[in-house]
Amino acid sequence: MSPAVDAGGARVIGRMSEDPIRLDDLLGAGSSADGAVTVFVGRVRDQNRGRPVVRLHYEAYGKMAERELAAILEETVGRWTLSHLEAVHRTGTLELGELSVAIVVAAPHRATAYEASRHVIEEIKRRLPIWKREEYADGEVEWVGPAPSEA
Amino acid sequence: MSPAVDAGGARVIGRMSEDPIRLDDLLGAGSSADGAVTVFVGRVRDQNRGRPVVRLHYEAYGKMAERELAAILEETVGRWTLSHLEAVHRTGTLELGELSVAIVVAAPHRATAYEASRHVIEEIKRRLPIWKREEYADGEVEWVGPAPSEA
Amino acid sequence: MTVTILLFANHRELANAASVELELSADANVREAVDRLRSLPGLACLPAEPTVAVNREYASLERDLNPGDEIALIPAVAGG
Amino acid sequence: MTVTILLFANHRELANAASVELELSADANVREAVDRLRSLPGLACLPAEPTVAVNREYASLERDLNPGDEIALIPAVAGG
Repeated sequence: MSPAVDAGGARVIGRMSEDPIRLDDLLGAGSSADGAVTVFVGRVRDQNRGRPVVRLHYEAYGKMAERELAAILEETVGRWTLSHLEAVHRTGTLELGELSVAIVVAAPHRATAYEASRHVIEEIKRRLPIWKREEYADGEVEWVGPAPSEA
Repeated sequence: MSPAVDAGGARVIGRMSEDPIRLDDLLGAGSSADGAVTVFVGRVRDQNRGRPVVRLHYEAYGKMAERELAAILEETVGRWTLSHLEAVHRTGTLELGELSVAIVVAAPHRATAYEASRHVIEEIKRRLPIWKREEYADGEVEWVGPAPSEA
Repeated sequence: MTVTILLFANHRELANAASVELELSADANVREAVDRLRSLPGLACLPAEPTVAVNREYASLERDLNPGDEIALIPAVAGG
Repeated sequence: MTVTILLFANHRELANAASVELELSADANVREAVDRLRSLPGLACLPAEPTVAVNREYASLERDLNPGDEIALIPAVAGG
Protein backbone atom coordinates (compact mmCIF):
# COMPACT_ATOMS: atom_id res chain seq x y z
CA MET A 1 0.00 0.00 0.00
CA SER A 2 3.05 2.29 -0.12
CA PRO A 3 4.33 2.48 -3.69
CA ALA A 4 7.52 4.54 -3.92
CA VAL A 5 8.49 5.61 -7.41
CA ASP A 6 11.74 7.21 -8.46
CA ALA A 7 11.27 9.59 -11.38
CA GLY A 8 14.25 11.70 -12.32
CA GLY A 9 15.79 11.52 -8.87
CA ALA A 10 12.66 12.73 -7.10
CA ARG A 11 11.22 10.77 -4.21
CA VAL A 12 7.55 10.16 -4.98
CA ILE A 13 5.13 8.45 -2.62
CA GLY A 14 1.39 8.00 -3.06
CA ARG A 15 -0.72 6.14 -0.52
CA MET A 16 -4.29 5.26 0.29
CA SER A 17 -4.54 4.79 4.03
CA GLU A 18 -7.13 3.40 6.40
CA ASP A 19 -5.06 4.73 9.29
CA PRO A 20 -4.97 8.35 10.48
CA ILE A 21 -2.63 10.70 8.62
CA ARG A 22 0.17 11.99 10.83
CA LEU A 23 1.79 15.17 9.61
CA ASP A 24 4.90 14.57 11.67
CA ASP A 25 5.55 11.51 9.53
CA LEU A 26 5.34 13.60 6.36
CA LEU A 27 7.45 16.60 7.30
CA GLY A 28 11.19 16.72 7.16
CA ALA A 29 10.69 16.04 3.46
CA GLY A 30 13.33 16.77 0.88
CA SER A 31 16.94 17.75 1.29
CA SER A 32 18.70 20.94 2.32
CA ALA A 33 18.86 21.84 -1.37
CA ASP A 34 15.11 22.52 -1.15
CA GLY A 35 14.36 26.06 -0.16
CA ALA A 36 10.59 25.61 -0.14
CA VAL A 37 8.19 23.08 1.29
CA THR A 38 4.42 23.29 0.97
CA VAL A 39 1.97 21.16 2.87
CA PHE A 40 -1.68 20.97 1.97
CA VAL A 41 -4.08 19.34 4.36
CA GLY A 42 -7.76 18.62 3.78
CA ARG A 43 -9.81 18.21 6.92
CA VAL A 44 -13.25 16.86 7.66
CA ARG A 45 -15.47 19.89 8.11
CA ASP A 46 -18.27 20.05 10.60
CA GLN A 47 -20.68 21.28 7.92
CA ASN A 48 -21.20 21.18 4.17
CA ARG A 49 -23.11 23.96 2.42
CA GLY A 50 -24.48 25.02 5.79
CA ARG A 51 -25.72 21.58 6.91
CA PRO A 52 -24.11 20.23 10.08
CA VAL A 53 -22.21 16.99 9.42
CA VAL A 54 -22.21 14.36 12.17
CA ARG A 55 -20.43 11.43 10.53
CA LEU A 56 -18.42 10.75 7.43
CA HIS A 57 -17.15 7.72 5.56
CA TYR A 58 -14.81 7.52 2.56
CA GLU A 59 -15.40 4.66 0.15
CA ALA A 60 -12.75 4.11 -2.52
CA TYR A 61 -12.23 1.98 -5.58
CA GLY A 62 -8.96 1.26 -3.88
CA LYS A 63 -6.82 -0.28 -6.59
CA MET A 64 -7.85 2.27 -9.19
CA ALA A 65 -7.38 5.09 -6.68
CA GLU A 66 -3.82 3.94 -6.01
CA ARG A 67 -3.16 3.75 -9.73
CA GLU A 68 -4.60 7.23 -10.42
CA LEU A 69 -2.73 8.72 -7.48
CA ALA A 70 0.55 7.27 -8.72
CA ALA A 71 -0.20 8.64 -12.20
CA ILE A 72 -0.98 12.11 -10.84
CA LEU A 73 2.27 12.20 -8.86
CA GLU A 74 4.32 10.98 -11.81
CA GLU A 75 2.79 13.60 -14.11
CA THR A 76 3.48 16.27 -11.49
CA VAL A 77 7.16 15.48 -10.93
CA GLY A 78 7.54 15.33 -14.69
CA ARG A 79 6.12 18.81 -15.14
CA TRP A 80 7.81 20.61 -12.24
CA THR A 81 11.28 20.27 -10.75
CA LEU A 82 10.62 18.61 -7.42
CA SER A 83 12.77 16.59 -5.08
CA HIS A 84 10.02 15.21 -2.88
CA LEU A 85 6.34 14.68 -3.55
CA GLU A 86 4.10 12.77 -1.20
CA ALA A 87 0.34 12.41 -1.05
CA VAL A 88 -1.86 10.37 1.28
CA HIS A 89 -5.64 9.98 1.08
CA ARG A 90 -7.71 8.49 3.87
CA THR A 91 -10.42 5.91 3.47
CA GLY A 92 -12.91 4.61 6.03
CA THR A 93 -14.77 6.41 8.79
CA LEU A 94 -13.33 9.77 9.87
CA GLU A 95 -14.10 11.96 12.86
CA LEU A 96 -14.78 15.66 12.40
CA GLY A 97 -11.48 17.53 12.16
CA GLU A 98 -9.50 14.47 11.03
CA LEU A 99 -7.23 14.80 8.01
CA SER A 100 -8.72 13.37 4.82
CA VAL A 101 -5.82 14.15 2.51
CA ALA A 102 -2.28 15.52 2.83
CA ILE A 103 0.20 16.60 0.16
CA VAL A 104 3.83 17.47 0.82
CA VAL A 105 6.02 19.05 -1.86
CA ALA A 106 9.68 19.99 -1.45
CA ALA A 107 11.28 22.03 -4.21
CA PRO A 108 14.22 24.36 -4.75
CA HIS A 109 11.88 27.34 -5.27
CA ARG A 110 8.57 28.36 -3.81
CA ALA A 111 6.63 29.00 -7.02
CA THR A 112 7.16 25.36 -7.94
CA ALA A 113 6.20 24.11 -4.50
CA TYR A 114 2.88 25.97 -4.56
CA GLU A 115 1.95 25.15 -8.14
CA ALA A 116 2.76 21.46 -7.87
CA SER A 117 0.83 21.14 -4.60
CA ARG A 118 -2.23 22.85 -6.04
CA HIS A 119 -2.07 20.71 -9.16
CA VAL A 120 -1.97 17.50 -7.13
CA ILE A 121 -5.01 18.35 -4.98
CA GLU A 122 -7.03 19.49 -8.00
CA GLU A 123 -6.24 16.28 -9.85
CA ILE A 124 -6.99 14.18 -6.77
CA LYS A 125 -10.40 15.84 -6.44
CA ARG A 126 -11.05 15.43 -10.14
CA ARG A 127 -9.80 11.91 -10.79
CA LEU A 128 -9.51 9.76 -7.68
CA PRO A 129 -12.40 7.29 -7.45
CA ILE A 130 -13.23 8.07 -3.83
CA TRP A 131 -16.67 8.92 -2.50
CA LYS A 132 -17.54 10.56 0.76
CA ARG A 133 -20.76 9.62 2.50
CA GLU A 134 -21.85 12.52 4.64
CA GLU A 135 -24.45 12.04 7.34
CA TYR A 136 -26.11 15.25 8.45
CA ALA A 137 -27.59 16.22 11.79
CA ASP A 138 -31.08 16.04 10.24
CA GLY A 139 -30.55 12.34 9.43
CA GLU A 140 -30.12 12.79 5.70
CA VAL A 141 -27.19 11.35 3.77
CA GLU A 142 -25.37 12.65 0.71
CA TRP A 143 -22.63 11.18 -1.44
CA VAL A 144 -19.86 13.55 -2.50
CA GLY A 145 -17.26 12.47 -5.03
CA PRO A 146 -14.78 13.32 -7.78
CA ALA A 147 -15.80 16.36 -9.81
CA PRO A 148 -14.35 18.05 -12.91
CA SER A 149 -13.82 21.38 -11.15
CA GLU A 150 -14.36 22.43 -7.58
CA ALA A 151 -12.92 25.03 -5.24
CA MET B 1 7.16 39.83 20.19
CA SER B 2 3.89 37.90 19.61
CA PRO B 3 1.21 40.35 18.50
CA ALA B 4 -2.17 38.63 18.10
CA VAL B 5 -4.72 40.62 16.17
CA ASP B 6 -8.39 39.79 15.78
CA ALA B 7 -9.73 40.95 12.42
CA GLY B 8 -13.25 39.86 11.58
CA GLY B 9 -13.10 36.81 13.84
CA ALA B 10 -9.91 35.48 12.30
CA ARG B 11 -6.99 34.56 14.51
CA VAL B 12 -3.95 36.39 13.13
CA ILE B 13 -0.45 36.00 14.51
CA GLY B 14 2.77 37.48 13.13
CA ARG B 15 6.11 36.96 14.83
CA MET B 16 9.79 37.64 14.38
CA SER B 17 11.69 34.97 16.27
CA GLU B 18 15.27 34.43 17.31
CA ASP B 19 14.35 30.90 18.33
CA PRO B 20 13.91 27.95 15.99
CA ILE B 21 10.52 27.58 14.27
CA ARG B 22 8.69 24.44 15.36
CA LEU B 23 6.01 23.29 12.96
CA ASP B 24 4.30 21.25 15.63
CA ASP B 25 3.54 24.50 17.42
CA LEU B 26 1.91 25.92 14.28
CA LEU B 27 -0.27 23.03 13.17
CA GLY B 28 -3.67 22.23 14.58
CA ALA B 29 -4.58 25.68 13.31
CA GLY B 30 -8.15 26.73 12.76
CA SER B 31 -11.38 25.03 13.63
CA SER B 32 -13.23 22.03 12.24
CA ALA B 33 -15.12 24.46 10.01
CA ASP B 34 -11.90 24.78 8.01
CA GLY B 35 -11.66 22.21 5.27
CA ALA B 36 -8.24 23.32 4.06
CA VAL B 37 -4.92 24.12 5.69
CA THR B 38 -1.81 25.14 3.80
CA VAL B 39 1.64 25.35 5.32
CA PHE B 40 4.53 27.03 3.55
CA VAL B 41 8.01 26.57 4.91
CA GLY B 42 11.17 28.32 3.71
CA ARG B 43 14.38 26.50 4.53
CA VAL B 44 18.02 27.46 4.50
CA ARG B 45 19.43 25.97 1.34
CA ASP B 46 22.93 24.53 1.11
CA GLN B 47 23.63 26.57 -2.02
CA ASN B 48 22.55 29.76 -3.76
CA ARG B 49 22.84 30.10 -7.52
CA GLY B 50 25.19 27.14 -7.52
CA ARG B 51 27.56 28.41 -4.80
CA PRO B 52 27.79 26.24 -1.68
CA VAL B 53 26.62 28.10 1.44
CA VAL B 54 28.36 27.34 4.71
CA ARG B 55 26.80 29.84 7.11
CA LEU B 56 23.90 32.23 7.16
CA HIS B 57 22.70 35.10 9.31
CA TYR B 58 19.42 37.04 9.15
CA GLU B 59 19.61 40.70 10.18
CA ALA B 60 16.30 42.53 10.59
CA TYR B 61 15.07 46.04 11.19
CA GLY B 62 13.07 44.30 13.87
CA LYS B 63 10.42 46.81 14.81
CA MET B 64 9.64 47.74 11.22
CA ALA B 65 9.62 44.05 10.24
CA GLU B 66 7.04 43.31 12.93
CA ARG B 67 4.97 46.25 11.77
CA GLU B 68 5.12 45.22 8.09
CA LEU B 69 4.37 41.59 8.91
CA ALA B 70 1.30 42.62 10.92
CA ALA B 71 0.19 44.84 8.03
CA ILE B 72 0.63 42.01 5.49
CA LEU B 73 -1.42 39.62 7.61
CA GLU B 74 -4.18 42.16 8.19
CA GLU B 75 -4.38 42.92 4.47
CA THR B 76 -4.54 39.20 3.75
CA VAL B 77 -7.35 38.32 6.16
CA GLY B 78 -9.20 41.35 4.83
CA ARG B 79 -8.94 40.11 1.25
CA TRP B 80 -9.66 36.42 1.75
CA THR B 81 -12.00 34.60 4.10
CA LEU B 82 -9.65 32.99 6.59
CA SER B 83 -10.08 31.71 10.09
CA HIS B 84 -6.43 31.35 11.00
CA LEU B 85 -3.36 33.04 9.60
CA GLU B 86 0.04 32.72 11.22
CA ALA B 87 3.49 33.70 9.99
CA VAL B 88 6.86 33.46 11.71
CA HIS B 89 10.20 34.71 10.36
CA ARG B 90 13.52 33.79 11.90
CA THR B 91 16.34 36.16 12.67
CA GLY B 92 19.88 35.41 13.76
CA THR B 93 22.26 32.65 12.73
CA LEU B 94 20.68 29.60 11.09
CA GLU B 95 22.08 26.20 10.30
CA LEU B 96 21.62 24.67 6.85
CA GLY B 97 18.18 23.06 6.62
CA GLU B 98 16.69 25.19 9.40
CA LEU B 99 13.35 26.89 8.80
CA SER B 100 13.65 30.58 7.97
CA VAL B 101 9.95 31.32 7.55
CA ALA B 102 6.67 29.48 8.08
CA ILE B 103 3.13 30.45 7.08
CA VAL B 104 0.01 28.59 8.18
CA VAL B 105 -3.39 29.37 6.68
CA ALA B 106 -6.66 27.67 7.61
CA ALA B 107 -9.70 28.39 5.48
CA PRO B 108 -13.05 26.86 4.60
CA HIS B 109 -11.90 26.17 1.01
CA ARG B 110 -8.64 25.21 -0.57
CA ALA B 111 -8.41 27.90 -3.25
CA THR B 112 -8.40 30.51 -0.50
CA ALA B 113 -5.83 28.66 1.57
CA TYR B 114 -3.39 28.46 -1.34
CA GLU B 115 -3.87 32.00 -2.59
CA ALA B 116 -3.59 33.62 0.82
CA SER B 117 -0.46 31.63 1.67
CA ARG B 118 1.23 32.56 -1.59
CA HIS B 119 0.28 36.21 -1.13
CA VAL B 120 1.80 36.32 2.34
CA ILE B 121 5.16 34.84 1.31
CA GLU B 122 5.42 37.10 -1.73
CA GLU B 123 4.69 40.18 0.39
CA ILE B 124 7.13 39.03 3.07
CA LYS B 125 9.86 38.65 0.47
CA ARG B 126 9.00 42.01 -1.05
CA ARG B 127 8.44 44.16 2.00
CA LEU B 128 9.99 42.78 5.17
CA PRO B 129 13.21 44.64 6.06
CA ILE B 130 15.26 41.52 6.64
CA TRP B 131 18.63 40.79 5.09
CA LYS B 132 20.39 37.48 4.82
CA ARG B 133 24.16 37.37 4.99
CA GLU B 134 25.34 34.30 3.11
CA GLU B 135 28.84 33.00 3.58
CA TYR B 136 30.03 30.74 0.80
CA ALA B 137 32.50 27.89 0.83
CA ASP B 138 34.96 30.05 -1.14
CA GLY B 139 35.03 32.60 1.70
CA GLU B 140 32.99 35.25 -0.08
CA VAL B 141 29.94 36.90 1.47
CA GLU B 142 26.75 38.20 -0.13
CA TRP B 143 23.78 40.07 1.27
CA VAL B 144 20.36 38.97 0.06
CA GLY B 145 17.28 40.98 0.91
CA PRO B 146 13.77 42.13 0.08
CA ALA B 147 13.09 42.28 -3.65
CA PRO B 148 10.12 43.44 -5.74
CA SER B 149 9.65 40.06 -7.43
CA GLU B 150 11.39 36.77 -6.99
CA ALA B 151 10.50 33.14 -7.42
CA MET C 1 -18.22 -13.70 -22.21
CA THR C 2 -18.36 -12.86 -18.52
CA VAL C 3 -17.41 -9.45 -17.15
CA THR C 4 -17.57 -7.99 -13.65
CA ILE C 5 -19.08 -4.59 -12.97
CA LEU C 6 -18.13 -2.86 -9.74
CA LEU C 7 -20.60 -0.51 -8.08
CA PHE C 8 -19.72 2.25 -5.64
CA ALA C 9 -21.34 4.82 -3.37
CA ASN C 10 -24.97 5.56 -4.31
CA HIS C 11 -24.94 2.94 -7.10
CA ARG C 12 -23.86 0.29 -4.62
CA GLU C 13 -26.58 1.35 -2.20
CA LEU C 14 -29.28 1.51 -4.90
CA ALA C 15 -28.41 -1.92 -6.30
CA ASN C 16 -27.68 -3.32 -2.85
CA ALA C 17 -24.61 -4.96 -4.39
CA ALA C 18 -20.93 -4.06 -4.65
CA SER C 19 -20.44 -6.00 -7.89
CA VAL C 20 -22.45 -7.69 -10.60
CA GLU C 21 -21.41 -10.38 -13.08
CA LEU C 22 -22.84 -10.09 -16.58
CA GLU C 23 -22.88 -12.53 -19.45
CA LEU C 24 -22.42 -10.57 -22.70
CA SER C 25 -21.99 -11.38 -26.37
CA ALA C 26 -18.38 -11.75 -27.54
CA ASP C 27 -18.37 -8.36 -29.35
CA ALA C 28 -19.98 -6.32 -26.54
CA ASN C 29 -18.69 -2.88 -25.61
CA VAL C 30 -18.99 -0.94 -22.35
CA ARG C 31 -22.21 0.79 -23.42
CA GLU C 32 -23.97 -2.54 -23.84
CA ALA C 33 -22.83 -3.64 -20.40
CA VAL C 34 -24.19 -0.43 -18.87
CA ASP C 35 -27.48 -0.82 -20.73
CA ARG C 36 -27.83 -4.30 -19.27
CA LEU C 37 -27.29 -2.89 -15.80
CA ARG C 38 -30.39 -0.72 -16.18
CA SER C 39 -32.54 -3.82 -15.87
CA LEU C 40 -31.28 -4.38 -12.33
CA PRO C 41 -33.45 -3.25 -9.42
CA GLY C 42 -32.44 0.27 -8.35
CA LEU C 43 -30.29 1.00 -11.41
CA ALA C 44 -33.05 1.86 -13.91
CA CYS C 45 -32.14 5.54 -13.63
CA LEU C 46 -28.44 5.34 -14.50
CA PRO C 47 -27.49 8.37 -16.61
CA ALA C 48 -27.27 7.95 -20.39
CA GLU C 49 -23.52 8.61 -20.36
CA PRO C 50 -22.11 7.44 -17.04
CA THR C 51 -18.39 7.70 -16.32
CA VAL C 52 -16.75 4.28 -16.39
CA ALA C 53 -13.40 2.64 -15.87
CA VAL C 54 -12.17 -0.58 -17.43
CA ASN C 55 -9.42 -2.46 -15.63
CA ARG C 56 -8.80 0.53 -13.32
CA GLU C 57 -8.50 3.15 -16.08
CA TYR C 58 -11.09 5.68 -17.19
CA ALA C 59 -12.54 4.44 -20.46
CA SER C 60 -14.97 5.34 -23.24
CA LEU C 61 -18.43 3.77 -23.42
CA GLU C 62 -17.49 2.59 -26.90
CA ARG C 63 -14.58 0.53 -25.66
CA ASP C 64 -14.75 -3.13 -26.66
CA LEU C 65 -14.71 -5.60 -23.83
CA ASN C 66 -12.68 -8.73 -23.30
CA PRO C 67 -13.53 -11.73 -21.15
CA GLY C 68 -12.72 -11.08 -17.50
CA ASP C 69 -12.64 -7.27 -17.84
CA GLU C 70 -13.28 -5.38 -14.63
CA ILE C 71 -15.69 -2.54 -15.37
CA ALA C 72 -16.40 0.10 -12.73
CA LEU C 73 -19.24 2.58 -12.73
CA ILE C 74 -17.96 5.92 -11.41
CA PRO C 75 -20.99 7.67 -9.89
CA ALA C 76 -21.38 11.34 -10.74
CA VAL C 77 -22.23 12.95 -7.43
CA ALA C 78 -21.79 16.43 -5.96
CA GLY C 79 -18.13 17.47 -6.05
CA GLY C 80 -16.19 17.74 -2.84
CA MET D 1 16.94 69.38 14.10
CA THR D 2 18.44 66.01 14.94
CA VAL D 3 17.40 62.81 13.18
CA THR D 4 18.66 59.26 13.46
CA ILE D 5 19.50 57.17 10.41
CA LEU D 6 19.61 53.42 10.81
CA LEU D 7 21.93 51.37 8.62
CA PHE D 8 21.53 47.69 7.83
CA ALA D 9 23.32 44.85 6.08
CA ASN D 10 25.96 46.03 3.57
CA HIS D 11 25.38 49.70 4.47
CA ARG D 12 26.08 48.93 8.11
CA GLU D 13 29.22 47.05 7.18
CA LEU D 14 30.41 49.75 4.77
CA ALA D 15 29.88 52.56 7.29
CA ASN D 16 30.98 50.39 10.19
CA ALA D 17 28.04 51.83 12.12
CA ALA D 18 24.46 50.67 12.81
CA SER D 19 23.16 54.22 13.19
CA VAL D 20 24.16 57.79 12.52
CA GLU D 21 22.83 61.02 14.04
CA LEU D 22 22.56 63.97 11.69
CA GLU D 23 21.95 67.66 12.39
CA LEU D 24 19.73 69.04 9.61
CA SER D 25 17.98 72.33 8.85
CA ALA D 26 14.40 72.59 10.15
CA ASP D 27 12.87 72.18 6.67
CA ALA D 28 14.98 69.22 5.56
CA ASN D 29 13.46 66.25 3.74
CA VAL D 30 14.64 62.65 3.47
CA ARG D 31 16.62 63.29 0.29
CA GLU D 32 18.76 65.91 2.06
CA ALA D 33 19.46 63.48 4.88
CA VAL D 34 20.52 60.81 2.41
CA ASP D 35 22.74 63.28 0.54
CA ARG D 36 24.49 64.11 3.80
CA LEU D 37 25.13 60.41 4.41
CA ARG D 38 27.20 60.25 1.22
CA SER D 39 29.93 62.23 2.94
CA LEU D 40 30.44 59.40 5.44
CA PRO D 41 33.29 56.97 4.88
CA GLY D 42 32.03 53.94 2.95
CA LEU D 43 28.69 55.48 1.95
CA ALA D 44 29.88 57.63 -0.97
CA CYS D 45 28.36 55.17 -3.42
CA LEU D 46 24.79 55.11 -2.10
CA PRO D 47 22.36 54.90 -5.04
CA ALA D 48 20.69 58.09 -6.25
CA GLU D 49 17.25 56.85 -5.19
CA PRO D 50 17.67 54.50 -2.24
CA THR D 51 14.64 52.92 -0.59
CA VAL D 52 13.97 54.49 2.81
CA ALA D 53 11.62 54.17 5.74
CA VAL D 54 10.63 56.91 8.16
CA ASN D 55 9.41 55.86 11.58
CA ARG D 56 9.16 52.22 10.44
CA GLU D 57 7.13 52.89 7.30
CA TYR D 58 8.35 52.98 3.71
CA ALA D 59 8.53 56.66 2.69
CA SER D 60 9.29 58.94 -0.25
CA LEU D 61 12.62 60.76 -0.51
CA GLU D 62 10.61 63.99 -0.70
CA ARG D 63 9.04 63.43 2.70
CA ASP D 64 9.62 66.32 5.12
CA LEU D 65 11.34 65.40 8.35
CA ASN D 66 10.48 66.21 11.93
CA PRO D 67 12.83 66.36 14.90
CA GLY D 68 13.51 62.91 16.29
CA ASP D 69 12.42 61.06 13.14
CA GLU D 70 13.91 57.58 12.73
CA ILE D 71 15.05 57.17 9.14
CA ALA D 72 16.16 53.76 7.87
CA LEU D 73 18.09 53.07 4.71
CA ILE D 74 16.74 49.87 3.14
CA PRO D 75 19.64 48.40 1.13
CA ALA D 76 18.80 47.16 -2.34
CA VAL D 77 20.53 43.80 -2.58
CA ALA D 78 19.95 40.63 -4.55
CA GLY D 79 16.46 39.28 -3.89
CA GLY D 80 16.02 36.12 -1.93
